[in-house]
Amino acid sequence: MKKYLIPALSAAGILALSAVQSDAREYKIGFIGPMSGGAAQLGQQMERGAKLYMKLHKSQLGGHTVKMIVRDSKRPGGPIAKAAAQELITREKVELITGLIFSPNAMSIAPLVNKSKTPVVIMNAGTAFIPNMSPYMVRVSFTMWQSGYIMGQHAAGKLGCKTAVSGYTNYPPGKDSVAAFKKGFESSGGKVIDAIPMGGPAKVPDFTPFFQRAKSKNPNCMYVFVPGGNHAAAVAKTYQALAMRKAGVQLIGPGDITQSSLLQAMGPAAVGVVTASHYNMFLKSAENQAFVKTWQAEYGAKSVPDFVGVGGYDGMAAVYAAIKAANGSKLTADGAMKRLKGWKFNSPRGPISIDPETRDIVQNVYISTVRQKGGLLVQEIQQKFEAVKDKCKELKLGKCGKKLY
Amino acid sequence: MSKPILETRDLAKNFGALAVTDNVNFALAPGARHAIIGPNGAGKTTLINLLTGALSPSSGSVYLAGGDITGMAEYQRVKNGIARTFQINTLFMGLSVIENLYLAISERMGVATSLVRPAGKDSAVMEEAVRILNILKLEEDSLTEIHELPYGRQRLVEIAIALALDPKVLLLDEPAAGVPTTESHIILDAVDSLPKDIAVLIIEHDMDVVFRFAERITVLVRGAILAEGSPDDIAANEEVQAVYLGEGSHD
Amino acid sequence: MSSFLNEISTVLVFGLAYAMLLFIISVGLSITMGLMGFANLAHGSFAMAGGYVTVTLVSQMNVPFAVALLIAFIVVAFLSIPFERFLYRHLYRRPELDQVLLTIGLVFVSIAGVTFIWGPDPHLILMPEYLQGSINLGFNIFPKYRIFMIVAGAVIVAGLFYGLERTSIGAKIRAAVDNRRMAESCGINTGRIFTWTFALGSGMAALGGGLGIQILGGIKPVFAFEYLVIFLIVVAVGGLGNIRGTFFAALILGIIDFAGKFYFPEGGAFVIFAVTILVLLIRPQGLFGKA
Amino acid sequence: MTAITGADTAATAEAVKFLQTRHRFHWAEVLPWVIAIAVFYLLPGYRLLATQILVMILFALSLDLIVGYAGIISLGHTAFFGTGAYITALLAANNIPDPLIGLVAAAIGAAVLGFLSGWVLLRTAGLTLLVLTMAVTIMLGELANDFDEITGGFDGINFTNSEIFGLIEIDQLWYTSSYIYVLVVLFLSFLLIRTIVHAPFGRMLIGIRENTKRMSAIGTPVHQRQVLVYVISAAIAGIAGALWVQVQGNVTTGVYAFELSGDVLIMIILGGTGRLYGAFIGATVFKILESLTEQILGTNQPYWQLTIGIVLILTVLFARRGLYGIFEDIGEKWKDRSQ
Repeated sequence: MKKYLIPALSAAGILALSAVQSDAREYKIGFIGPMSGGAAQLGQQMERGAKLYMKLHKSQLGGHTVKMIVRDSKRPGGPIAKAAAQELITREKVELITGLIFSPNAMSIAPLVNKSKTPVVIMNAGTAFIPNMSPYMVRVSFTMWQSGYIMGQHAAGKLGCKTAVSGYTNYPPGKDSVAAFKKGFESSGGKVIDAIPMGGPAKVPDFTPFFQRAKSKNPNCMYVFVPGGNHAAAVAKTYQALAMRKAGVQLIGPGDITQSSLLQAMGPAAVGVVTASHYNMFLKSAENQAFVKTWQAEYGAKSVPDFVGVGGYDGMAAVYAAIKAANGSKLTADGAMKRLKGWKFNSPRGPISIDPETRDIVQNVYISTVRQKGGLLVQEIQQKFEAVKDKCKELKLGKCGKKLY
Repeated sequence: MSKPILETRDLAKNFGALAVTDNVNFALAPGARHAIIGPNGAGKTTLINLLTGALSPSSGSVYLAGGDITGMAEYQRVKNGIARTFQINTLFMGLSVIENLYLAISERMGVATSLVRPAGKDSAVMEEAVRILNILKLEEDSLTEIHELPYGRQRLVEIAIALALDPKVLLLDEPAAGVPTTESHIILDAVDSLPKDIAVLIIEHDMDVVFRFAERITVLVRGAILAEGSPDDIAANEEVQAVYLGEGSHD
Repeated sequence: MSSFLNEISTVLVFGLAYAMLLFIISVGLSITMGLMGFANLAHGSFAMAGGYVTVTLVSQMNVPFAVALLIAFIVVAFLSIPFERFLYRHLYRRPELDQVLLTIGLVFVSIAGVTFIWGPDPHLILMPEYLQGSINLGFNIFPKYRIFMIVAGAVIVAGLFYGLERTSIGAKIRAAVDNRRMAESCGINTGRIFTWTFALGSGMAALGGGLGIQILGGIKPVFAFEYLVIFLIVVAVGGLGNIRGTFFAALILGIIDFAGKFYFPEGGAFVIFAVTILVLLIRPQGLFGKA
Repeated sequence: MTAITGADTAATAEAVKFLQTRHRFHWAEVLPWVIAIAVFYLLPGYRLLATQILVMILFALSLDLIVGYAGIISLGHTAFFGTGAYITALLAANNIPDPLIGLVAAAIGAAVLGFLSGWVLLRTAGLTLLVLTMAVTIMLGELANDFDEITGGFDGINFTNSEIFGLIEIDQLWYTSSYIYVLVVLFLSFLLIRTIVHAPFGRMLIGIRENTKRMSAIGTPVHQRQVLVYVISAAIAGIAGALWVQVQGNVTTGVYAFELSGDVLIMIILGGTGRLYGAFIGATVFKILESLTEQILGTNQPYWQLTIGIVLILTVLFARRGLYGIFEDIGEKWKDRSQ
């Protein structure tokens, strides 16, 4: 008799346990990012940001849990990310997709999520028109126009540049960024005299011929967009090697070229570079200082968060908000969008919100300069623009003014 | 002598400053049994290559049945009736004997580019392949891959392929080269039994072979013709003896 | 006028520096292919090995840059000997396809190996003082390193030509490239010549790998694959086994590549391939190759 | 079987019979298709991977025609794959979304490119040919990047196919109809390729592979024939490229990636060249190994490169006829034992 008792009891125990957990739901979400290859460092930043938020806010969901399945998008192109999304949706049955470093990654999955009605929270990809491709996409990172347009105005104004040359990695965010810069720069009286495409994002080229060409045009400013990571590290080096500062050319760009996590490695080459960005680790706010501190407690003093890490952190905050709103029931695209339109959050980068019209981010943009301070490089904030919306959609330029699904 | 089937006029080939073929005027009669002899480096194989079109001449011309074929590509010359064997076996080593023949015959019969019907279903090609196998007594080795055959048998396949092309002119480049003397009679018997309407030009080192086979002999020295005539004339020619036979004894 | 001079001198100096690098790395590949008839796609891996040896010596052991280059040359040259003896030699008479695949396999393994040891990111080195900054040549200003690259390249080229044209071992190598059978019948031990030539070529590649760190934006695992195409192009355009041809091919392609990117940044990367196709269609054996 | 006059000895009769029956189907040839159908029902979560494998098999088959049969080594076969892909995508993006028209156009376009490039490139051989095929592919990739107004550049073109015969949608989420569509195209293409290689044309290709010098000496215009098979192979590669992008709904310049040329060459070597089923085995093993390595060992370290590198080296040194060769040997041994 006894030997039947134990299994019977434990079976009852399992029943009882599952009864308790029946209202505690596990939400499976998919995370797509470059976890290998040349951009692995970016994938790691984003994942760290997301996981840090998850760790700090475990209790926020009232017993529900989140399981994040990470898939590698490897290269900046679309197809691998799209395949990853397909498998996440059909094989892993995830209820939401997030991550997405490169713009083509995000663009390629739009038709899939439109069909499966899977909500997407974009943690990085900055090409302006992306949210127009799907009604189920929300972006918490940035748009290239936010930094590019403001940098253009600032260059023509405060920096006093009359002429500029732009150099960009030849893919959507690059074109976006230089278009934004041109618009801002020329609307404030400057003139862009040359725009140099500097190869694709797949591998880091030798920038020398392109920078040398820029130098030969004798501009006051050179505006450079390259994706973060290895590309960014090479920009300052080339600028210095060709003695362009001595030749009177000021290097400016979006925050991608002074990524906080790479700044120290760039060395003295980066001193004096002026960028426009929604985040760098040197922001003085209490939220940010606490954020950097927890980050380093978690990942070691050698690791510092940059705009990609913050994108991951804030993105996960949005995901949690949507899950909390679903409260135990299935996470639907409509439900998630309803919650996230107009969502507000006190981010390490300052207050952010999602524009309910465009499902795109509204945030502060900071102009900063790299300075040497006690053997370390820091970014000094010169100017702050508050609650900046995406200019491209405001002006309804090209694809920014169209519904693309 | 009737109108020649194959003829060269002032044929010359230079490799840099070196004249390998030096103004050769040479004619091959229909159905002839003709040999070219000469010491090593006399340019015999080069002459064959010029005749087949594997090489193009520096100057001069080649005529087949009276028509100028100097500018004609090698494969076109084959289709017009010139077949050859190689001094060093040049066969499809990984294929069986019957498939070696199949390739030659399907090309000759113009079915080699047929895309649909299975190869084995073409009875005309198959029958011709079997016929050639029978002529050269290669039946037992039909399905043997070439690289598994002894060298002597491989030499027979060289001749079989050439024969399968139904040539008017057959150029044999040292057909018994590399074959042990005890087995060379098999090759020579095969050469002897070649159809009489084919003009055969043979390059050979072995004087016994030459005198057994040839009705006419051309002696080539340093790319130029030294003498030409019947076997008896050549045997009696003092110049030939001095230049060729004297040197030949080194071999 | 002065801006014209400025542009021309820019293209020539930067192009020449790149050309020297291309030659130093490619010449070994050319010899391997011409002399041994071996399609060694793993040549870039030997160059990469040289780069990593240099990085490690300079950054972690504070060895002077020039000494590190010399050590990289010697280490890789010796390391390459067992590859030739125990792996490549078996494939000399095998079809090109087998050679291509074996060496692609080696490339993959080498990429994986260096990633395990050094990680996926590019490694740069701090150049010695005398190579930092730029130099004013009167008509234009250039980074010192590019000028150094040209001078170092010229010295190496001169040494190589002298060695091949004026020494007995050079004569033997040339004989073996021209006609292996003839060389063997003259009593030259071609097996040993192969080994030493292979080691020399790999060592040169390693030297190039070290010199290229600064020019190619650091040394990284994908180096072995990314630059292979350009090395192969240099060899093919120059003519297999032809050292003079390799030199001129490197010169032409190096300068054209820089000029293409400088003048047509939107389409510059494809100029070099178009030139290659054009040259090889007119002369399939390469500029200086034998027909 | 037709009787052949003169095949009187046992040996010739056997040889004739062998040639007459060689093209017949063996029962084991049904296996790949049974497996493909089983995968569809049993592993629905893996249909995307399976679809990719099917396309790669077709691509590998096209390459096997020139490498395994005609002995032309190319490191630039993505030139045709990519061209087929772009033609299909551009048609679909410009109001000709019918997938079947896309396939035909891709085949024709790739064939034209095959003719133009083959006519000039195939005058060369060996290393020069290797470099030229590679250069053409990379150049096309660069051109596609440069003309980004047409090709969409790095981010490519997104497009929608219309329904097949106006009925069946090529489904990009669940890969039901997509899988079947690709399987059917592969099956039909395979029948075509199988017929070609067993026809005199296929035997002629083997002759060119074995000995071009001898081929000229039996009257074969070698260059013309090489161009012809190059064109056929290009057309099939074009179809593979078209399928690849049709089931994805987008195309990027990645379809011209030189690495893909290397991968597909590795697939047929791994499987065994010049034997059709080598392409099936090679492509399947390659893609599964790739996927497994990533899933088990992770992608943060280059385990995949290490795996494939070692597999390649071992194949070249110890299994020159590829995995299919190993199966053949086992089959032979088994036969010997049972006799």
